[in-house]
Amino acid sequence: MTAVDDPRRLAYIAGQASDARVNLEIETEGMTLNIGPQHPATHGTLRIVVKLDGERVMRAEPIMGYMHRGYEKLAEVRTYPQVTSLVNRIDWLGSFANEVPFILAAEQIMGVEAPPRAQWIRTLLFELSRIANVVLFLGDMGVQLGAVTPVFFAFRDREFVLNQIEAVTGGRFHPNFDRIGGLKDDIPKGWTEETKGVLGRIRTFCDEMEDLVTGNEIFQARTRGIGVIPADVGLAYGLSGANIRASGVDWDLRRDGGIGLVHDKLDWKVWTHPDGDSFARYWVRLQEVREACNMVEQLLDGIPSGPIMAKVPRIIKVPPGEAYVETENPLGVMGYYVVSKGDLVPYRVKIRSASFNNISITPWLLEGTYVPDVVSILASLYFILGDIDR
Amino acid sequence: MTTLAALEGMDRLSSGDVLVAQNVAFAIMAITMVAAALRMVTTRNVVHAALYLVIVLAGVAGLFILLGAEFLGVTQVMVYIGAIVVLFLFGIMLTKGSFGEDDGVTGERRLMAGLVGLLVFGVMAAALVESFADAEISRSGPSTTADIADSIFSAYIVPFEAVSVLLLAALIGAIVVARKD
Amino acid sequence: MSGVLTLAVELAWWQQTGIRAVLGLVAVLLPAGTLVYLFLFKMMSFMQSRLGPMEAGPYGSLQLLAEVGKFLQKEDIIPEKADRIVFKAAPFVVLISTFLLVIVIPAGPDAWFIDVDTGIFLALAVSSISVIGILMAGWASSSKYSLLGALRAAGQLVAYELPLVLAVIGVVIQAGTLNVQGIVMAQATGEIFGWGGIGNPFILTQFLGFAIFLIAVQAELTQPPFDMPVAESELVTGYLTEYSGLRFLLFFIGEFATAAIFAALASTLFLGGWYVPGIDPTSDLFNVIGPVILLSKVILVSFLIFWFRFTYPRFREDQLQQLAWKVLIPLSLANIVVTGVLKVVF
Amino acid sequence: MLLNQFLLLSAVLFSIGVYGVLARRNGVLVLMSIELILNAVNINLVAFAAFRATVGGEVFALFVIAVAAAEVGVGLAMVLLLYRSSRTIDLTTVDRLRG
Repeated sequence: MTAVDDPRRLAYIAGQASDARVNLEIETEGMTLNIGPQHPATHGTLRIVVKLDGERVMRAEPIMGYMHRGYEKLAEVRTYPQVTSLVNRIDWLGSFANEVPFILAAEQIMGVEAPPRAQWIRTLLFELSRIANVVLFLGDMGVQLGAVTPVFFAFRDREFVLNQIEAVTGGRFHPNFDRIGGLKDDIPKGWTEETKGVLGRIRTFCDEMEDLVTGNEIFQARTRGIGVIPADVGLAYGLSGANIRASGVDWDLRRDGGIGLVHDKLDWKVWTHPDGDSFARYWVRLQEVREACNMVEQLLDGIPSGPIMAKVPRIIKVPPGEAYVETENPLGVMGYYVVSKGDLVPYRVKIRSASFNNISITPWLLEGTYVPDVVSILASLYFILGDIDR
Repeated sequence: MTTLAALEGMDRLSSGDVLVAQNVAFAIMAITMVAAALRMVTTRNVVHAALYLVIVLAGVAGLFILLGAEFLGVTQVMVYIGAIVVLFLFGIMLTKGSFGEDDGVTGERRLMAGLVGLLVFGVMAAALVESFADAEISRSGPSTTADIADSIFSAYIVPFEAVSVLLLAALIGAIVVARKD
Repeated sequence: MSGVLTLAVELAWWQQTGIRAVLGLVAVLLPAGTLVYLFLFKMMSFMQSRLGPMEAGPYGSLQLLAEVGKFLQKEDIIPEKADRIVFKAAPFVVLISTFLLVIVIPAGPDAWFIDVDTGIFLALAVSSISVIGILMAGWASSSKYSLLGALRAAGQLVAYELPLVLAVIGVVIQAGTLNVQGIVMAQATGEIFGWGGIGNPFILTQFLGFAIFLIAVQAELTQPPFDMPVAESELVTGYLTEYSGLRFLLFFIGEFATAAIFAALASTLFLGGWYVPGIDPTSDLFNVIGPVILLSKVILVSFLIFWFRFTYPRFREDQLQQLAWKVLIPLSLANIVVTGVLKVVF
Repeated sequence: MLLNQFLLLSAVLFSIGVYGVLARRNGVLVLMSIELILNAVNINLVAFAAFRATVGGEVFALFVIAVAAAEVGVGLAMVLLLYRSSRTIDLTTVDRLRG
């Protein structure tokens, strides 16, 4: 990882590169490549401006906001129950998990607590959406590295998880199921057995990925030692989730934070990897899917009976106050800072989404890598555009 | 069987027809080559010049085959078109900034160069017409790869070894010269 | 094929040429179409647990025609800043290389297009013409992705030309000829320790050469794991990025036809070409069944090629060059030395 | 076929190459013109080989091709070096060693 620190050289490169005419740009000395906003590797509209010397990246700058939808502002004119239908769409692959921290924050201000059964089902859906989310990553990483087959396996098996989520919530992508004080509905009959079958499929899928992807020499050559994030740098940039656990930081809010969810009642393990490279991030996520399967199994076996809604008024007015709640979402730490002035609508909502922080390390991380590694590193950081731009 | 023999054999052309066919082929190739060569030395776009060079080189390969030097024609395609021109294009595209257009040919230089070129051609043409007025190429059969191999490894073994050393030296030299530090 | 024709009826020169041109088209398009349908559409789909095209014709067998129709209808877009002539000519340069390649491959003792002394050398030489076309396409598109893709392609094709040629040299030493027909005959009439039951397909003695040849072919075709020039997740589609409609189709045909032809070359050099054991290699029967045998061998070899294509992720540029220069070329040189020594000894 | 057909064509290409070498200032274009000259020579060699029905000329043409490959490799490396040190490949500027 060599950095160009001579400012004159940088200035020259920038000057060469910023010229819009292709004729002047293509020199061995420097060239600007706009990866995105429309590019197959950015799964959306992220734009990364990389300045190249040959195929080596001299500088990389992510430019965000092409998909900014202003959810923080929109939330100020929505009633509390309505906000969940907005925040659903932040990380669209694991949308139920987005609702949880917001609802928990609102419950905290109101001083309400969901009944145990609701908490268990919440945790259950929380982990299922983690599986639905990360399984796609496991396949997609292959596509970014040129292997097309894994992603089809991922889509095939993810479908079953989505079916289970749909069976409970009625929505495949945007369940909008969480309520202040509990959940909208109970789980349907026979759902437990079906879900156990699905878990078997996901476990088989994980084994397949181990064979097809992590065991592959080329995959290892492309990911081992590439995009290494030391633990201190990762923490300094505010990385979270599997990205920081892959750097050896043993930090998981499901174990260390936890209010409102029942992870502490389960027997599970936080996976870390000492290397901090792209391979470690892939590996940690693969283990987390397996661990999530274990958790879902225990949750299915241990659901207590009882009501699924606490006593809350029909029209929810949150008393004045403020709360910040964060949970360990599929992409990393997601937090909501909710300020209430006692209205039907929140006074202010600040969303801390995981991908925004995860992607902000790219200028540091991409410097000195090669163009193909840019793609593999971006893929291994695993961001969702909605989670960056909100 | 070689190309020429194949042409004669499989198409059942009489030898006179073959001669006409050869002359027509020569004319087409010669005109194309001269036109491409002229464009190559006059065009202002370096990439276009390299592409015109490809046409000339392909024509030369065609002439070789016409003259019965089949192995040489194929080598021409492989080395010149497959390697040398690719090297040119590679170099041009890697450093396009200043390689793009060549507009530095001043009028005076062009005039002088043209005169020199014409003079060279005039002298050579006069000498050639004088010396080989009606000499016919009447080769009995095309040369085979085995013939060439035989003479390389017997009569021309010393130049062959010298060329091998030269290639190695050029390889090392090019790396040393082009290295960044 | 003219050999057959001369046996049957006397045809005028222009008639023969016409027939040969048509047969050349068939020889390029038929295997290419077969590969696209069989592997790209069906095998890939089955490996990815889906069905692939099913609507057009039984089991989607007419999907190819539908695709061609689709491409023909599309607008032929030329970028504003492109070098128009070079941009337009590039796909044809690639196709020229493909069509020149197909003519050296024999499909029977008398079924050939040209039967030249330097056969296999000619094939390897003309296969390198496509690099020019790719560089033209990448440069003329005036797009950075295209240019990067073209430069990557050129670097890769030049690097893998070498192991490709060196792998063939082992076969040439063993057969004692550059002539493709001669190589087939050498395998058909060869003997294994005095036993001539199945001839002597060179895959037995030149297994290393076969493996190196297949790897180099994979790289020459820019297929995964060597598809950096068209890497869709990095360079969009490399030098193809700005192409659409007919011109893209030409590149596409060129790619798959070349895949078929390289597979045919591999089966001719290492698997005995149009020959199957049990029939006299000079028999006229081979002029009829030879093309079928060759096609089935082509399908066999391309199954390997496409299997790798659908399974592996792609290398990085420097890893690719390392593989070529540090592994394949030394191995193939060693193969040549060993083959040469054994040839002299036995 | 007349021998002079080939020799005159070769003379034309040679003269065009000479013009190119003299008139061009771009290093790469000069190298290309040199290639043109070498090819003209090759045509000569092969034509005489065919005329005399020997292979000596062809062998020498092969050597010329090999030498040309070496020449282009080193030549382009030098042009790149020139470009890197002086940001131009205009050959008329390469006279700084003078005086």
